[in-house]
Amino acid sequence: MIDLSAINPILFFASMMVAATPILLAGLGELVVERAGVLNLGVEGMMIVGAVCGFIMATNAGSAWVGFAGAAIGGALLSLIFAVLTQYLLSNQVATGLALTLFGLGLSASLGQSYIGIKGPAFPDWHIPVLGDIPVIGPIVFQHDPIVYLGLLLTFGVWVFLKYSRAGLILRAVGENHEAAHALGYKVVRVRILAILFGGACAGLGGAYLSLVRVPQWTEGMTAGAGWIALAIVVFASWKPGRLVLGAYLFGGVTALQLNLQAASIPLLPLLVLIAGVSTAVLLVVALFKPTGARKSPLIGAACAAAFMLLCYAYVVMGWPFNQTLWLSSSPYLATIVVLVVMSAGRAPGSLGRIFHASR
Amino acid sequence: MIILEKRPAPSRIWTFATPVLAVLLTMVVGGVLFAAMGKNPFEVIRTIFFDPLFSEFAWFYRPQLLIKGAPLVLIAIGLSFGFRAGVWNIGAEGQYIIGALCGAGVGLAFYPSESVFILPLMILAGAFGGWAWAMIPGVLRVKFGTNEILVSLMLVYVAEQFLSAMSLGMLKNPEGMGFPGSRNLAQYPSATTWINESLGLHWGVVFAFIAVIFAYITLSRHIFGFHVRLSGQSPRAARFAGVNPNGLILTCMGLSGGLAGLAGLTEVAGPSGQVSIDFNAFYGFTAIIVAFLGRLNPIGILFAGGLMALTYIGGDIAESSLQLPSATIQMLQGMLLFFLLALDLLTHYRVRTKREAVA
Amino acid sequence: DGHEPVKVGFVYVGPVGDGGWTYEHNEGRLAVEEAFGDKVETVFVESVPEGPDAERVMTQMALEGADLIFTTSFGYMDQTINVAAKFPDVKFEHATGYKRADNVSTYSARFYEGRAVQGHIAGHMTESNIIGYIASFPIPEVIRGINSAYIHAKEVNPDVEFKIVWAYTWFDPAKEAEAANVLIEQGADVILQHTDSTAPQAAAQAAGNVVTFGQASDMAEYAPFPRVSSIIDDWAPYYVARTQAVIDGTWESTDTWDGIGPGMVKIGEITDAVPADVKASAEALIERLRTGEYHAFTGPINKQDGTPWLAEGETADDGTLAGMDFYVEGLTAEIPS
Amino acid sequence: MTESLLTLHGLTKAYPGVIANKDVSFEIMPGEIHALLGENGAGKSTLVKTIYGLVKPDSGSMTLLGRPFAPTEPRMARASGVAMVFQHFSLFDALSVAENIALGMENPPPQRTIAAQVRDVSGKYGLPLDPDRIVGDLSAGERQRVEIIRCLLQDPKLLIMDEPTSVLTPQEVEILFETLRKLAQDGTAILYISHKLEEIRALCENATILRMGAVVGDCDPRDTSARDMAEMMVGSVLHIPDRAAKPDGEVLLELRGLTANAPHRFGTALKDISLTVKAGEVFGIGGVAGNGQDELVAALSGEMRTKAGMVWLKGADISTASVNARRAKGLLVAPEERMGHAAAPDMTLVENAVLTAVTRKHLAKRGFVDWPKSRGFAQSIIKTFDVRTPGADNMARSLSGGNLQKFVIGREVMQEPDVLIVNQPTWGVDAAAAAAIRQALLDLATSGVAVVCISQDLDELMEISDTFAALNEGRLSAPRLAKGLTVEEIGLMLGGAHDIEVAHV
Ligand SMILES: Nc1ncnc2c1ncn2[C@@H]1O[C@H](COP(=O)(O)OP(=O)(O)OP(=O)(O)O)[C@@H](O)[C@H]1O
Ligand SMILES: Nc1ncnc2c1ncn2[C@@H]1O[C@H](COP(=O)(O)OP(=O)(O)OP(=O)(O)O)[C@@H](O)[C@H]1O
Ligand SMILES: [Mg+2]
Ligand SMILES: [Mg+2]
Repeated sequence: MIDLSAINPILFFASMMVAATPILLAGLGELVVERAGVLNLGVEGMMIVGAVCGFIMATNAGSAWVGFAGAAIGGALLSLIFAVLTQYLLSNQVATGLALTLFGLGLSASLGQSYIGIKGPAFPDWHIPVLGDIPVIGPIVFQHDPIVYLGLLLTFGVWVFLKYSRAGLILRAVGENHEAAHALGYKVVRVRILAILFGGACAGLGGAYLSLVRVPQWTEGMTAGAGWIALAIVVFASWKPGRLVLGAYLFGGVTALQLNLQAASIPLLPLLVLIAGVSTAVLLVVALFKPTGARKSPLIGAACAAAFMLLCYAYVVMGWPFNQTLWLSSSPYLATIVVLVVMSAGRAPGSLGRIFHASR
Repeated sequence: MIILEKRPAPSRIWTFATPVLAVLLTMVVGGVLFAAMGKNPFEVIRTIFFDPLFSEFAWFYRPQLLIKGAPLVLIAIGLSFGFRAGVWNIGAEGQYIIGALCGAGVGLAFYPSESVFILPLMILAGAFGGWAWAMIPGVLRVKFGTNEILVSLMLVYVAEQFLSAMSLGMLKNPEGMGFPGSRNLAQYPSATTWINESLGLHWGVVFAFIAVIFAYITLSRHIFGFHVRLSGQSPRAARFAGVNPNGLILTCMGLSGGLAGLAGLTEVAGPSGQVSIDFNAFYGFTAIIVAFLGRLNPIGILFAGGLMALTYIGGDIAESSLQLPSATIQMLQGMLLFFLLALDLLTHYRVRTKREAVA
Repeated sequence: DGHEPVKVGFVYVGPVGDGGWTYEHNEGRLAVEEAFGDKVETVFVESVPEGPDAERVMTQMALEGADLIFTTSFGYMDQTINVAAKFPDVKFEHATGYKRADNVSTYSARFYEGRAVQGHIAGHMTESNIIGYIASFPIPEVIRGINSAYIHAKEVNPDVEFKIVWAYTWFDPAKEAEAANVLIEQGADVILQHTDSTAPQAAAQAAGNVVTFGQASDMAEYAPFPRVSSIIDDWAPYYVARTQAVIDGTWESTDTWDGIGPGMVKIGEITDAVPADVKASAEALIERLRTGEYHAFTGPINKQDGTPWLAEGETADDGTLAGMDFYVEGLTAEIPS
Repeated sequence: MTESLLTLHGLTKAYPGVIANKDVSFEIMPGEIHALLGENGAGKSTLVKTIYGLVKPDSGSMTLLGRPFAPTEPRMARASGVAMVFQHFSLFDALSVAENIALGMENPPPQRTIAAQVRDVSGKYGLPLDPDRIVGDLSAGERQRVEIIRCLLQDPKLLIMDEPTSVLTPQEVEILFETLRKLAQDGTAILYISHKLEEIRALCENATILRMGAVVGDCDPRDTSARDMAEMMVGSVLHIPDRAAKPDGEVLLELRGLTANAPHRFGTALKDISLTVKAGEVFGIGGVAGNGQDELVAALSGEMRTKAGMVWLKGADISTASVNARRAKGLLVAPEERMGHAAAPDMTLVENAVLTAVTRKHLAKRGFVDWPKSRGFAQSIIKTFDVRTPGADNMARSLSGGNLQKFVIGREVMQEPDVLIVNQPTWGVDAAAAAAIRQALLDLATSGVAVVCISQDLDELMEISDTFAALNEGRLSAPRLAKGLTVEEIGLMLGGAHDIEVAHV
């Protein structure tokens, strides 16, 4: 009934890793910022400034690496505005972040005016020796450009930093309860500014990945909402680096999948019937293995899935009008919502978004 | 050394002085920027900030300020209730779209019959659409504790897909040669939201002013407004005062969604005229900025909406008459926001310089 | 010679830096400046949303003395008509629309003629017999392009299969890159696109052996391979001619739908990556289209469901083409509705 | 003659509108347990924050072990051997005990070493604590231990404690005092702030008394009566609450087997609580924080709804009635936490008056708040209860804790309740204010109101209650007549309260 053979899983997973990288990088920066207790909604603005700075530096220096360095600096410089406004001038973080996005979009367009239509320097993939030749795993994991690995490495680094380092502990403390951290003598504002700059640099890298690797070209507005997705996956990840990777891959994966389904013209409704059927079965089995008292939620889940299956089936059978493309293109966002509902989001850092002012 | 002292109560004088000062600062810094670009700074500043109000063609621009500002104010008023209560609906853009689709859908369903009931029905449908779309994040938050910021944001993208699908599908103008977009509702007498086009008056403008007055009275005089403010400041105290937190979340979500939907409908059946793939123009997101610029205060929002509209219209004039790139206008707007936000400090804090104490 | 320069306004839907649709219109504007020098003054406003903003910007241009205003997006149609009614002395030119008035002309390009050439080359070049197509929105313009490309690919290669991805955007580099990658992964070795960024070119280049065509602009930076040719909107001759008409006082409301012949659609250089015989046959096709000897939609052609559309030797009429909402026989996917 | 550990010379610190410390000088000897006494807002916290480097004095100086001492940040103070337990907890809920402790140390060893040290020190001083637990899950007493152990691990020369006992059980207080005495014997000086004068008398050997920022005297608490000390603090003669009426009215409030699940993960479930309170009776409920007090108050106020038939007011079942419906019927509540629960800090006193009084005082007509009338009500509270504030339009946050508490209690009392529930009515409130509040409660009972007073201050309960019961792990002991109860009997009723680690989670 459903022919999935046109989709090559190896290539699919490989492209998922690439699609996830820009939002992973930007999300990682925002994760650190939010763990320090600051909500910077200006990710989109910092990404696009990173994209243009990276492109300008790379074309002038003829090296993509220089471009990435420039992007990190550009993103960090823009985030400095946010840092000064929110940390010294105590402005509202939500509004300042939104203003930063607006400003960043304008700034990037101004900076990039004479770089439109130019091709950037090449940035070849690494074919990692030995590992890259492993069947299946090799092409999926070990044949990418260096930034894919940089993103993963950075995530690992942030995880270690937050979990094991003293500075990471202080950062978490500042985000959790800035008054207590201040009472213990930690420099709340300084820690936050550093975190914001790191966030800006990461967002810049994410943007440059678009303009130097993914697209690669400079065009106005080219981030097209990636910054907002990065913000979403931070909450999705419950502020944990490990789950951030999961979130980025999930989003990248669903995006790639919907295009794959479209290209292979696989009908969506029968596929949904199939998925809902499988979920019903899985949930029923789960319920069977749970103690009697804990069966309620899997059973409710199974009932919902079964109802959904019937609904889709009725749709197929009755041949009612159904806009396949609409639902496919919405699927990454709907999937995010569903996952958010199913996995209860963790606890936000205690001081997130609150203004800190110490009187002495 | 500069130190900040929190004022016992926000300063009244600075509340009014900071926006003026921020605009002046933006003019100065923007002027420097324009001079650096080789433009005459005085001319540019005059074009952006004064021409829409006082130039030879002000008779045309002044009504345009209403048209441009009304949806911003209407949406921002709704959002301000939620933002005050700690309910973060940042998906007004999606509610705006769905409201417009529902309202336009009702109107188009009656085409071409004429009746005085069509417009009221459309208005109801528009508000209902926005309300319903906002209820999704609201109910998910209440039932499952799902983060409403994210869900409402994700639903913007879904709404945009719906908009594409509708303007290419169900709502497509059958006489439109296959092009996307609906019939023109502004030209359908029973459905148009225009009241007087040359005065810039349509139902959205009327609703915006009603919303401002309604919000002002509610927030300052009514117990509901008191509960909204209380919930944002101290959720526990609000519970103690008898506020049902879930009810409040749903009410605020619904109110902001409903007003956004209303804004969408009045826009689509008036100034915009038709449902088209991207008629939404970011009003929902810009309104968030307007809400904060207005300090979540109804009167403040009215002025903030007007100021934003002014920079948009003045910006377009500067673009066409002085050939300023639109990116520069965007930067100028960003700068204005930065200054407004930064100077707000003076409202809440007293700035003092203090000699370093002898240790 | 004393009298004021003619003022020409342009309303753009995107930024002039989009590298595609708006960029090409702006090239046309620059050509007008070039051609007339001091005799004209051009003004433009970019990124104008379709809706009340567009109407305001047009009015403002008219108020400030524009003599001729080009409104360069389909979505400006009703606004153009409204403003034109208020300024009977100002001439308006609306791109891709169908509503006209005494002072409103419409103009558009027969892009599908270029698509025919692309399909021809693509059908020859594909080895996997899978051609990927990145489509933007399911509107007649795009559907026409798909049909035209498919007919001419099939003509030279009966085994050819089209895989179509709807991106629902004119311009989103990241999404276009993804779509291109997906098509390549599913076996396409030729990618046609009806979206404006060069991301698909880059994806093809990275993949190594995939053929692409420039769209909306030449995308020459990816020549000679993967970009083996391109279709370019060239608005310059039209804009110059219409400005000249205003200067001469000979401007009249018209409906222009020009193709390769008058030069509104240009085929970018076919590179040496295309075998000489294919290049030759493609150039012959261009020549036949240019002279009007051949119409890109010439029967026999059936609709997708098998019902006949054009009989042997019959050519499509402009009305059907303008509102085309069906696939031709052989295409397997469905048009989203 | 030993050299003094810390000497303060003429410390002065002014805040806008108040001089928090005025020319304060005194000295602390090594191994001395030194009390710092004063009313709310007398400047005690400001003074100790100066010593800890958090507040920079406008003038004056300090010497530590004969050398000038001017810490500009807590880090410097810690390096010099000063440690501090804050009045308001300075802990991080989401972090573990060990992480919290590491944050309070200058050069912390690796987490594993800290964990070992914590076990070590907690064993030595009898303060059991698991280093791996998340602080958010701990009870108030356990959190206090985290703060103390954090200080002890640094081997401080001077340990500052700002109101450390307000959340501890008598047993825990006893353990804490043992610990402090041991520390003092080892030569650590302790600067101790508390409003509980009996504790000061039991622990301290020296006391400095502040009034309006200035030192007004010192004494040896061991041979000065609590009453004398209180009068030195206040500067006037203290009034002791007196009690006139005897409860013999009808039953106004009744709980019948009140049972409820914990409202959140860190809460306590209520188990089968039954009691009756008559008109004119003061029913005292003792027990350690975290044993269900908050939940009991929530179940009474209506913030937490219970099954039908559990809460009865004047013979009617109100278990499912809303907060305001209960108020309308005459059941009023003053919860423990003033800032953010009983009152909204960023709202004016007028608005805070409306917060609970809108129903009973008819402050709104058809939903529209009558602000002039509300202002009048707020002003009458301020006047009647002697709330020290420039005016009713000031923000609640600008009041000191004691004054805000007077306002909150006054707000409920002046609504003429039939039943009033108060939780910790005098927590952190100075002696004079506390006496005034207790008197108000007694007057209310005299006028025929049923009063339920939940408190951790047993002295307070003994002073005002007619009936006493203890709350332990969500269960209420059988009520006893308060008169004649001995400390041992109360200890038994509190039953196992010292073992609060297992008491909830
Ligand atoms: N950060 C500050 N800004 C302004 N005024 C302050 C500040 N901190 C304290 N004050 C003022 O200084 C005075 C002394 O406050 P402090 O906190 O030292 O009192 P306290 O003796 O600790 O009171 P309590 O017994 O209630 O804890 C108060 O009147 C208060 O208004
Ligand atoms: N940051 C601040 N700005 C202005 N005033 C402050 C500040 N911090 C504290 N105060 C003032 O200090 C006084 C005492 O503060 P503190 O926190 O010590 O309260 P308190 O009286 O001790 O009550 P509690 O015992 O409940 O803590 C209050 O009057 C308060 O207004
Ligand atoms: Mg205090
Ligand atoms: Mg204090």
